[in-house]
Amino acid sequence: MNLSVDFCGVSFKNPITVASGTFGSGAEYSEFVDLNKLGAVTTKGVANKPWAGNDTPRVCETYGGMLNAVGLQNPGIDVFIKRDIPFLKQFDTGIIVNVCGHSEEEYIDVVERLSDQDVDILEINVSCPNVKEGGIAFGQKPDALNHITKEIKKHTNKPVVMKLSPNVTDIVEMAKAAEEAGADGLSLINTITGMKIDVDRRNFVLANKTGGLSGPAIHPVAVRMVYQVANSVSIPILGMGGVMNAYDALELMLAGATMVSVGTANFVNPFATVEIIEGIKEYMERNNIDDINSLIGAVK
Amino acid sequence: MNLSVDFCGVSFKNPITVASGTFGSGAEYSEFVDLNKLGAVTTKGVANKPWAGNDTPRVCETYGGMLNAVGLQNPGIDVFIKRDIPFLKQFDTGIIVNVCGHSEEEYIDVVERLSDQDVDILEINVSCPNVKEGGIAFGQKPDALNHITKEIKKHTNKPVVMKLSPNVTDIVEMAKAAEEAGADGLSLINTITGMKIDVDRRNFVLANKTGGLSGPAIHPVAVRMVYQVANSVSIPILGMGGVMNAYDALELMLAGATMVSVGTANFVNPFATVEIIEGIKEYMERNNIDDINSLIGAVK
Amino acid sequence: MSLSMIDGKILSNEAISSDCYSMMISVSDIASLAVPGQFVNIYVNNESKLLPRPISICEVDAYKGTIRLVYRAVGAGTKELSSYLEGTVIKLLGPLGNGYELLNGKKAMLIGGGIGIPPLLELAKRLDADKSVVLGFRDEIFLADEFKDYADVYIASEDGKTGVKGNVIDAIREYKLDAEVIYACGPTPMLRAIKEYGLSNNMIVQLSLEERMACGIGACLACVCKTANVDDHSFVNNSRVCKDGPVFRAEEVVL
Amino acid sequence: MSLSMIDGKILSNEAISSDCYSMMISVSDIASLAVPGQFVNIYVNNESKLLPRPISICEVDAYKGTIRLVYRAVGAGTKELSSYLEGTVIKLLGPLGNGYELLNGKKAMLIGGGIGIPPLLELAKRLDADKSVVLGFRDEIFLADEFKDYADVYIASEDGKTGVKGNVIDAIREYKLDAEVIYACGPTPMLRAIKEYGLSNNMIVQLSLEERMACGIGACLACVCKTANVDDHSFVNNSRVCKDGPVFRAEEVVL
Repeated sequence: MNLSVDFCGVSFKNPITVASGTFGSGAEYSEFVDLNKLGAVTTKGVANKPWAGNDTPRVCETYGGMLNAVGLQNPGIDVFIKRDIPFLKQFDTGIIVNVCGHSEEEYIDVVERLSDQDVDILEINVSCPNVKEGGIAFGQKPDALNHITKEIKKHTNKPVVMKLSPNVTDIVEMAKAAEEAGADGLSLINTITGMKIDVDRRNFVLANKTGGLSGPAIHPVAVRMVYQVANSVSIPILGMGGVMNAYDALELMLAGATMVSVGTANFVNPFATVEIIEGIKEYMERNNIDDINSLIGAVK
Repeated sequence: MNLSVDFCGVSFKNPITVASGTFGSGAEYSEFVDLNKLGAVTTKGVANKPWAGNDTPRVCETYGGMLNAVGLQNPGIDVFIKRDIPFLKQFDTGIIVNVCGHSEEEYIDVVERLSDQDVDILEINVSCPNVKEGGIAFGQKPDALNHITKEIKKHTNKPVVMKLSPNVTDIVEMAKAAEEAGADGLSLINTITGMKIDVDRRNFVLANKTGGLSGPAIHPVAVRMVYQVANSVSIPILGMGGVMNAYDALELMLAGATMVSVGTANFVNPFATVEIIEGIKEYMERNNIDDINSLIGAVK
Repeated sequence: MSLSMIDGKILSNEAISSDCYSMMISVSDIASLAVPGQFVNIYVNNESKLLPRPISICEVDAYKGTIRLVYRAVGAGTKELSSYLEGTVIKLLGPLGNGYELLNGKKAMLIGGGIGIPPLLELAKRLDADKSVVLGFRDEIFLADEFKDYADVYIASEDGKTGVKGNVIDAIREYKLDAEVIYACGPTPMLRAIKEYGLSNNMIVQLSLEERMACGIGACLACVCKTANVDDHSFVNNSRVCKDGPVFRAEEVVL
Repeated sequence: MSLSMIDGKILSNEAISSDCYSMMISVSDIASLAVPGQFVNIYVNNESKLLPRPISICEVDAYKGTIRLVYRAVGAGTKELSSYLEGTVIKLLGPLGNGYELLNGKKAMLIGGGIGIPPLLELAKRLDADKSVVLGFRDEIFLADEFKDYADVYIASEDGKTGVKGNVIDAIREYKLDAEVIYACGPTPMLRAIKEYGLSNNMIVQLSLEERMACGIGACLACVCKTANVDDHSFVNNSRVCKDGPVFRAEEVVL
């Protein structure tokens, strides 16, 4: 049985990785999960300098989901290169580095620093809803997305995956804008902007007022957007959004994703990633499927 | 204790109505619910002629939600005027008529027919994601929304509420476009477009492939959009999206909604509407709130 | 305001085949009203699953206040249902829909396919007529023995291990069965064949349809079927399976 | 890969005040490791609620393999928890976080406010030092009697019905209490006051903080607190309450 997939010209032992920000750089989860079993670890967004993130509370629970407004707290690229990449290189797993920035210059700074590092793919976060300046500004306008993608491509030889926001009228228009600019792949969906109000205290639950909605609640939106994008562009997709189990992951692959990220599920069950990989194997055995690649985009 | 609210110049005994399409014209639910207790009944979308709707399956369940692609099956305005309005006039409740159409002419045809009818408000559905032509085309572009709103306003003296789609990049831009055109109020959010794939059968679950996601899964998105819109326009809001209980309804009111629609919850519990009204009363008693109007938009 | 959502207590819930379960529920308000061919909405105790499960009623004991459901544990909701132990309390709404019209005295054939078989059991008990029962299975047989107290039972199986190899129409022809009225429930291809067979033989044919539902009470227009004539709800040749059915005369519906 | 998610069986779960509950759980893998000030993640049996509930450990019996949690049923998750009957099985992860550093032999004051009181009970049992316990309540008193076996107990209540009217600092002053080390847990305003009081009196002050968490293991960066110095995870003066805490030295954190 073949579980390995090619994504942006890189081979991964299986299609399962984690959603940026839910798994740190893998150190904490390595107490639960054998990282060698994952197709790749996608790391927490890293900027050119340390970011302190938002005030607390940064998270809350919603029905079948959660809101987060962590605001991309991260130690910056220096620590990341010195500490997190060496940590991950101890394991036989792919490395997808999520990159964030406030401005074009900041993104370019990070991707340049990563160009000579032994990492597989850069996932560019232009869709975080929790950062005031930059970020999302690039992810909701096709022109801006096209421009930043082109600039980033000029400054790195690593495969570049643009992470798209679902908070748009037309996800296909965004996907095409990134493809035209030379993106090697797309990852979608980032979180959907939401809000929770504490009715008893009559106040916002999150310090940031709004946060990004994730979890199984949004999975049908992810399936729809992956399907629409997969049928409109020819670059591969890293699908994500509310994947809790193997069937959820398979839905995204059947809709057109080459790889799948597991995010909020890590909080619900620290073993979610490895259980999902096992579940996919069982499904393939039960259905006599030899090669997982035959499932990618199989539902038209 | 005062539960009555003024919405678009009409007084309603309480802020609770139902989401169009989840309650028919009230006849079926009248076996469970005393319609006299509702602030208003919002009726299933009605067009100028009967619509057959989409093929089946039209619905499926998702985690904490459901997808529907009914496609606005309705008997047309003639039957509606002859059968459904007289049925509802037996009860002491408001009547909000949801209007759908494929084209400007069809919308105008319906609103003109309703102008001399004894109904309170027209809610214009320009955001149904399940109808191929018309409908959503008006609900995702500010110019188109502005135009159709102006045209509809020219042809009726009834208060006009434009029902907004959440499937947009900037809900505030849409709200302002409707306000500028003379809309008396806004209702939001309609469903979020989603998709479900049957992994075992490797096919779409819905005949229409995509459907509209509703239920508590999307409630945080509704709260966010109601809050953003309430703080950007001066016309009142009928809030909806995943309201399952009194606290969910109160969240939308605290975010800025004057009235609240209960939708998917009717399927989960046919008595949801009256239980929500009772829950709101209990909350007001517990918190010594005399007038529900003091809660509208109270969280800034 | 005559209907209400009722708590039912599960008295037993056991597998009767590799994926079919038989559940006995104590719920007298439903047992006192239910007729063959009606269904109940079951609200499972799992907050991720919002919609009720419409499940046909297999047997009714109005005196004991119980109903019996025989269901296939195939989706997440019914699998959840199959895990419930004796004593578990579930919410129900019902009885819902229109059952079979019992044409007593007219020679009857009850035809069931797969998980469409259960509602015919209560019908077999109540129908006062000369009757035969034809049951179609893919492979594994279930519930068939329970019909033997009320009628002769003829079986078709796709794998041919039990009864006639083939479908219910093959069995009808093999055993040269005849009737004035057909009462049927099963998958759409079977119902389509029965409709054609029955109408071409001038029989009265009653078919119980299945469709994905949301409200279960006729409001949401999810579970429509195509009809030969304009329906009297939306006037668009769409009847509501939950409210106008699930049992229809064959000539009324387009399959 | 040393940690795992474990099933725990609820041995008892009873109200000890109008909204506080005491739950005894049989879960030997956690009981054998837990130290005072640590917490467990509890995964409730309700599919609409995804995130674990972090709850501090009130008592540990490594020999019996049990832990005791005392929690306030205030949100939907903890209300759900309060409904669980004896015998219910729940999933747990733990023990998590860093507990108090037990400075045996140094005169100690254990200061708890409201639902911050429970973790001090195991500490009171294990700490080998001359110690006093100061507990602050809004109105209703709970758990206070259970400390009396281990130390003198001083109470402050906002309504003044029990002990000193006011807060824990008022009680400390009223009773002229003194110590070399403060071990505290409670609401942030109380911790802020204790920090100021303790540091200005040259005491060693250990504070247990609370913040909304998601993962509970230090990965998601949801539950940070501001720190005086650059933290060694993100280098931005933010420590992770779940992983670096919940117990911090007072001088380390900005409250």
